[in-house]
Amino acid sequence: MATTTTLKATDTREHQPAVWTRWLDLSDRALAVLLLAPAGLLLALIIVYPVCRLIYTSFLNLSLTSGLPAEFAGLENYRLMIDDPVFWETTWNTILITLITVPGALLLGLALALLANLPFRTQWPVRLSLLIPWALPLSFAGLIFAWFFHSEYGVVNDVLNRLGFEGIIWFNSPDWAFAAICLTIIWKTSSFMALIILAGLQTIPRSLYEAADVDGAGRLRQFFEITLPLLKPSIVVALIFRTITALQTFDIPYMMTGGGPGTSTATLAMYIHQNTVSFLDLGYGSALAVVMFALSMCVTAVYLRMIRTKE
Amino acid sequence: MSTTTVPGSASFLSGKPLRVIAAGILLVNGMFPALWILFTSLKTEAELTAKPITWIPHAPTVQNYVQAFSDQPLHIFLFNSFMVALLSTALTLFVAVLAAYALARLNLTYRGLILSLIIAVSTFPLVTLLVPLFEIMRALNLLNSWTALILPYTVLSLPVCTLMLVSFFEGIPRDLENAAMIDGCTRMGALFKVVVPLCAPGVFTAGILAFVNAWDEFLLALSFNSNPSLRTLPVGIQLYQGEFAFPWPVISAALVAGIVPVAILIVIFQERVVSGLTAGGIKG
Amino acid sequence: ETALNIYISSQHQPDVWRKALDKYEAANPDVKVKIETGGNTSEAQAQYLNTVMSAKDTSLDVLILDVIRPAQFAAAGWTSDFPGKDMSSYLPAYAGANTVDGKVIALPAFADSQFLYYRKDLLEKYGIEPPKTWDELKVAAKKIAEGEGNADLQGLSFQGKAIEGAVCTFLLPYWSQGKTLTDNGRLTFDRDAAIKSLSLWKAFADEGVAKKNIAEVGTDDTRKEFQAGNVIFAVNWSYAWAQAQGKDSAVAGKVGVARLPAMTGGEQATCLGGWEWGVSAYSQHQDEAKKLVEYLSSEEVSKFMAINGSLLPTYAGLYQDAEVTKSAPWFADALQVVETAKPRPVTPRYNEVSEVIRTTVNAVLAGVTTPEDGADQIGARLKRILR
Amino acid sequence: MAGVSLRALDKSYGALRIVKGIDLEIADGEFVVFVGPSGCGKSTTLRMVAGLEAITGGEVRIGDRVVNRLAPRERDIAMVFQDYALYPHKTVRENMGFSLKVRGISAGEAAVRVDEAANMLGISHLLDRRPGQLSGGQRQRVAMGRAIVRRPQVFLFDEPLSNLDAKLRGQVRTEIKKLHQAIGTTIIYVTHDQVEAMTLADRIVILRGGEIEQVGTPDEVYNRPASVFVGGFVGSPAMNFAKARADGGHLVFANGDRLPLSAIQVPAVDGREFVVGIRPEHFTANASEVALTCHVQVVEPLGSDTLVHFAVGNETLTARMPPETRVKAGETLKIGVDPAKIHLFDAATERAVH
Amino acid sequence: MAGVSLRALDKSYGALRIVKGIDLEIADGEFVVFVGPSGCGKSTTLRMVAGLEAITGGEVRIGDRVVNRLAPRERDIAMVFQDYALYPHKTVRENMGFSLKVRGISAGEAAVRVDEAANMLGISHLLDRRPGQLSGGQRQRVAMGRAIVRRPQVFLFDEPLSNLDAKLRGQVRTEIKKLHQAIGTTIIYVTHDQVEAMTLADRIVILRGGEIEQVGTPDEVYNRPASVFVGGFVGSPAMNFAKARADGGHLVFANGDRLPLSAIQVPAVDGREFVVGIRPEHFTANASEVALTCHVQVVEPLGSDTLVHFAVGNETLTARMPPETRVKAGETLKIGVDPAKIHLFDAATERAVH
Ligand SMILES: Nc1ncnc2c1ncn2[C@@H]1O[C@H](COP(=O)(O)OP(=O)(O)OP(=O)(O)O)[C@@H](O)[C@H]1O
Ligand SMILES: Nc1ncnc2c1ncn2[C@@H]1O[C@H](COP(=O)(O)OP(=O)(O)OP(=O)(O)O)[C@@H](O)[C@H]1O
Ligand SMILES: [Mg+2]
Ligand SMILES: [Mg+2]
Repeated sequence: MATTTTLKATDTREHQPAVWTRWLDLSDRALAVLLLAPAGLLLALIIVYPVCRLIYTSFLNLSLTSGLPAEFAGLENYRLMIDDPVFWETTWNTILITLITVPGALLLGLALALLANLPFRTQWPVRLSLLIPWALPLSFAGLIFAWFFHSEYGVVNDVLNRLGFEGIIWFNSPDWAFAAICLTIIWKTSSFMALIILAGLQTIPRSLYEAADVDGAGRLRQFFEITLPLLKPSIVVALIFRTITALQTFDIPYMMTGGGPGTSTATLAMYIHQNTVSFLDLGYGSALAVVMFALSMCVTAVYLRMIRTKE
Repeated sequence: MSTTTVPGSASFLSGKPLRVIAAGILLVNGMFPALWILFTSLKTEAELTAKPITWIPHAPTVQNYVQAFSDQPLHIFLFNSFMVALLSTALTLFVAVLAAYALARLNLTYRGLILSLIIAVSTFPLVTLLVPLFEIMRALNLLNSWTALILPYTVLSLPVCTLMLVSFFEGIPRDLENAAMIDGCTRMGALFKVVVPLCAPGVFTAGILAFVNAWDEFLLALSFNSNPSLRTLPVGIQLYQGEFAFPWPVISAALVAGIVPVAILIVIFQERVVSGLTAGGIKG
Repeated sequence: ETALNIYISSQHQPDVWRKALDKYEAANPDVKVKIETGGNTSEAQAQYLNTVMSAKDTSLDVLILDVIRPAQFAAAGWTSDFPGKDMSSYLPAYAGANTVDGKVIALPAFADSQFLYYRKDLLEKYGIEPPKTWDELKVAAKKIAEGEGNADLQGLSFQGKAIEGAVCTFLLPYWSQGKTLTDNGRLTFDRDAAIKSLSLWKAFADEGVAKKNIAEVGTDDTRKEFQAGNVIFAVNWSYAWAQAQGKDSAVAGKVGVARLPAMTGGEQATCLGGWEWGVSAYSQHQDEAKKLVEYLSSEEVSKFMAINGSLLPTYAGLYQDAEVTKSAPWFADALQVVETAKPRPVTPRYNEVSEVIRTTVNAVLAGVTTPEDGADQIGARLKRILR
Repeated sequence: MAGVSLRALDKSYGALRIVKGIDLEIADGEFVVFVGPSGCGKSTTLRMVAGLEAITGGEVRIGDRVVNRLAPRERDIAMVFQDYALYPHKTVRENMGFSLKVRGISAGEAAVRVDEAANMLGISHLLDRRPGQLSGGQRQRVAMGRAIVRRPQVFLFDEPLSNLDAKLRGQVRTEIKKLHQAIGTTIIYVTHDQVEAMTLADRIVILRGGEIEQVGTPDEVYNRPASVFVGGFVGSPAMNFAKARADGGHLVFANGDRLPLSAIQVPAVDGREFVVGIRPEHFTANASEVALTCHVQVVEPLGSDTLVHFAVGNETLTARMPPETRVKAGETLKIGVDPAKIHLFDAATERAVH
Repeated sequence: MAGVSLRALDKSYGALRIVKGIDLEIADGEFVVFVGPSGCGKSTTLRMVAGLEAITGGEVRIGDRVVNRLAPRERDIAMVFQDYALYPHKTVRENMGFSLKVRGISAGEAAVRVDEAANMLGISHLLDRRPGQLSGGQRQRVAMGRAIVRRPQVFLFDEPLSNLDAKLRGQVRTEIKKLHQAIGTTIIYVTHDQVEAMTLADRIVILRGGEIEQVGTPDEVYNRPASVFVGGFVGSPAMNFAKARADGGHLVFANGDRLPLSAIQVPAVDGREFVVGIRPEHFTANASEVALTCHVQVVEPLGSDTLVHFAVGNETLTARMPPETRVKAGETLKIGVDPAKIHLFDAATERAVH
């Protein structure tokens, strides 16, 4: 154990921090400005100008197929939306997809994260299977699942048949098509949720579970009383971005059904894409985008309030 | 943190059977589609339309891979994707770490507002910003360069990474950072030498998110880099199809070739992220 | 020295075009042409060009355009026209497809159209001639299916998915009744013809001649199934030929092509495809670019591409050309088909027209809408678009 | 309530054997205090009893059940953790009430018990704060409170008072004693504080490197230490040790000072080597006939006592003297020893000689 | 090296004022110990000196610089945190060497210093472990080691020894004292341990609710406590207090026992109310003429001493008696008091009366 070594009395002045690093000890405010600057600059460069252009365009009557020059149209584009049934249908579809897939992905993601957090001896297959769905490019995920749900060559119907059920012609019915899309989205995005939640799970100290165990809390109780509250920040982050991306749902329905049958599975983002890229009606497309942005902002605001009440 | 073996509560309910079931669920959920693509890539087109459908290829062939690599310069696509994703991930993490630290630790007055702004940015669908972005890239003379993709990809992942890191940084006891500052670190030193390593699982996750976001992106890559030698994988894979033809087996082979590097990367990195690091540092 | 940038979609064999361009460069030493390739599908290509052209980018001089796009590009002011260009030497349908408001917007690059592919062996086995009408086809299909007793053998495969091909699906019987959709950009929609057209297809599915899931069948699905030997008759574009005769094909040597059938009492019609050459309005070398386009759409190049790239020529005469038929013997049969091909409506808002038709066709085939409602919807929505 | 018994209890981390076959029977209602040097395995043993650490070998019984494979919550124990392990997202009240809520005790009853415990620990005014807003000592008291609101079969306390000031510690100690007397629950208590160990324990267990060195009542452990280690470990300031050799009925120290062996009643062959243990309080200033010659090195006035550190030969000894003692560093003087209070250990085995 | 001075130092959390205008001059090389009840603001004050907590009011000087606005690293201090704050991802060696590495000290030199400190603290064998694999006391020693490998201008120690056993604590305490004597660095030290406070301090600062109650040498604080609070806080077991009234040259206790005022040399008007403070060690078993009648309630043998808790009227007092004392709970007896050792406080102000 302790031996009696005495520290030598060397009274050399210690190396002081070099003078040139003084600026690193800025006041909080100056430091904050400095730290936020790169993010701010990037966002300004890549987003602010384009967005201003977008908002400006939304007030123009600018359809490249009309052959007419752009002219200021005030709120005309926004007014048009009101009696555009496709706008309402796609918006409704978008909201429905959001309402179904966000909680769905959250639950599946949470479950996957909890499973993946079990003490496996070899970790990598678990991590890998958690990440693969996320690493599959979105557009191809749509194609692959369209194929899975194919009524003849799809593996889903194959499994159904093997289990003794009749195969379903998924894309012949709006409801089944919608279901197939939602399932695909949930599968694809749950790994994003799981990833964020898993990272959150790993920062919860084990000693808290020990304390709860001694306190008599069972697994379920521990989950609700410790895991979930401590995961809240991670979950909110995941939810915010999942919701925003859900509102922007595009690739998967685009690839799986192209919005069909009819327009029954088309989303707002698809409609925007159609108007801007396909119909070249930039004015109207921009107005739609602005509406979608407003929608996302509302949702974000709600979530942010959730974060704030935490403090 | 219960990644090491098994004391206390962990040992009783997460016994072997549960772990086996869990592993099964995870593997099927995650791997099935990937495996399906792998199997497809080994099938001939004829087998694809055979009925009833086959799961495991009857006569596996590597022909599709040969074709995938000979029809298009797949290795160039892979290299471009990899570099662009890697660089933009590095940039994203750097910028996000700085911003997240400011938001998590500096008691800013407008914290809520800044957070909202950062999130607001990600609520614009990229499609709608394509043309102005193209103009910016052209003005900066960046068209047909990695940078043209790295910058927007960084912005694409920045909000989610920042927000995530904020919540992680808030979970690190301030005293650890304090100790580092007493030990002679600047705030930034404390951030990079203590806080960031301690948040490794979070930083890793953020990195994966950024990487995959960049790895997957199609639209910008298609629009900004028309030079064939700068094409990324998602754009490249589209080239296997014709106006009408969609050769699934070859495309599957290309997809497999695209997934494998990411998978390897994940496997390598996850070994490095030792979880459970925050144990024992602090009383409380 | 002028450097021209020419945009080709990479599915269109840029390496073969390169050879044609090399010749041009040899003949015009002061011009250097660079090929730029982009997204493969018509859609990816449109996506790319939309971005570049919206940004008024000057980097592209010559563009290859899907046959449905010239009107749209002209309206957006993205292309320069060819004043006074005489289009009569081309296949007649291309004059219509490339002329908007009397202005020639683009010149044909190569031709394409939909054909009726059929199983020569089966038809011979049952002693059936290629059908001239859809009704005949139905009868023939049923007869063969019964005879073969193969549950997997479909009578007819066509495109019911909500893709561009579905527009042609709709137009084939519609045109066959002698009706047009637009005339000089004005709507000439005929509700009854539309109902008949939609009912025809729906009946195929309902009667089991086509698959129940026809609403999820895309162009390449048709090809694959035909190639796998699961289909007696198929509606498809020319690209399917080479593959159906390829070594992976189960039907190599058993394939015949014919004109698409007509409605009973109507005339046979088919859908025109193919691609066109346009000159970017933002090009800084207008004259050189136009000169290049003239060359690229010349008979010489058309023949070169037919021989070396198996692309259908845009000049009627080339279909009988000995050199051409030597390398692609089936072109001899193709002429009669291509000659009856009609262009889809030429309007700047074609994309919207297309969207309306294809989603409706898809909805009708999926059983979500009746043919009558579908026709009404098409009528109403087209009216709004083309007002 | 129930007793606890440890049988051949073993714990290894990989190749590192931390706890080496501990055997101990703790009677129902007994108050057992574990002491031992830092890192000797006290917390580990406690955690094995609690079920938080997998048992490598041996068995733990609580009452008449072998609990080796039971989950902590099935063992009906309460524990104060050395590092507190408070729930950061719960208020102090919620932290303390959690176990009651979990066990389905009515909110009213729970509130009463929490208030009672908070009162006793002097943290009533902190009930609505979160752990992050508390000082070290306050956190420790919350951890303590969380354990005592329960009425388990066994209490496990891991240094529950180490961050408290002397006054508060005295108070809480008294409260714990009262609590034990009132409800008679079995308690296993780890501490480094001599006073706590001596006053609270029915029996003290001295651990050393994962093994039990001695088990006994406080009196036994203090007055009849089984080994040099125990002698040196129990008591503050620690017992002094000096080498000596038996020689002609006397113990002869290195500096030549002699102590008559007769007074110690230990028969010793001449030449046998001993370690002589003398507690600091058994030195006296007035040098009687039995005395050591010593050089004063450091004098530490503690207020209530004065510690005099002095050298005998090249060994440093410490004497506890009355506060009014006026000796100075550097002096040489004779310090008296009561031969009856001397402990003798065999120099080779370091075990006590009786 | 440098002194530290605190001028009107203030700290509030929102409306909660935690530190209330502390004024203190600490000379260069002085060893100052802060004591005070849990939650009184000791850690907070230390953290303000370190620059870890924003200063709400007043100023801190180190040497002749006002450091209010300097970053911690520029203040050239080392600190041991109450909650250790070890870097969980670094080994013990890296934890200890980190500050040296950051300050650009060569690896060789750093290794020497780390080994030296580890040796002194008895943790040489743990250098390659991570904090998660250490026991509580081991972690505390690592935290201690991390501070002392540096040679800063000022050391700040926040209860650095609270998790160590008595023996080790004594050793490390001695080492700290030696360290201080050798290098003479200014030290501010927070502790709850009486012995540490008394033996280490040049001056002791007693804090109470964010204010300084008394500053003085250990001797002053122990023998001339300025108030009931200080008297009760310093010393273990704590000073006893009993109410008494001056009456005819005597102090009359509640139970009627009388003490001659003459011995105390305090002039007192009849009827004045006092709080009488008597330290446990100033009671004697043999009842002289000055004695209190008392009922023994609890007897606690500590080994080195025996604590006798007894009631005088309805107040409970504690006497420290020699271990051989044989009194039993329930007895009534007379316990002598040395009147010269008595402390008198005004009953109303609770300040000492001289
Ligand atoms: N963030 C905070 N918000 C509100 N009150 C706080 C906060 N942090 C500390 N306090 C309070 O400030 C007071 C002083 O705390 P400090 O840690 O300085 O006490 P201390 O004297 O070190 O006590 P101990 O001896 O228990 O460690 C305590 O009452 C504590 O509850
Ligand atoms: N995960 C681990 N891996 C390896 N050794 C460990 C681990 N955890 C603890 N130890 C070691 O086990 C020994 C016993 O630890 P334990 O916590 O039981 O000590 P303790 O007696 O409670 O000490 P203290 O009084 O300092 O709290 C220590 O030496 C410690 O270093
Ligand atoms: Mg311990
Ligand atoms: Mg403190």
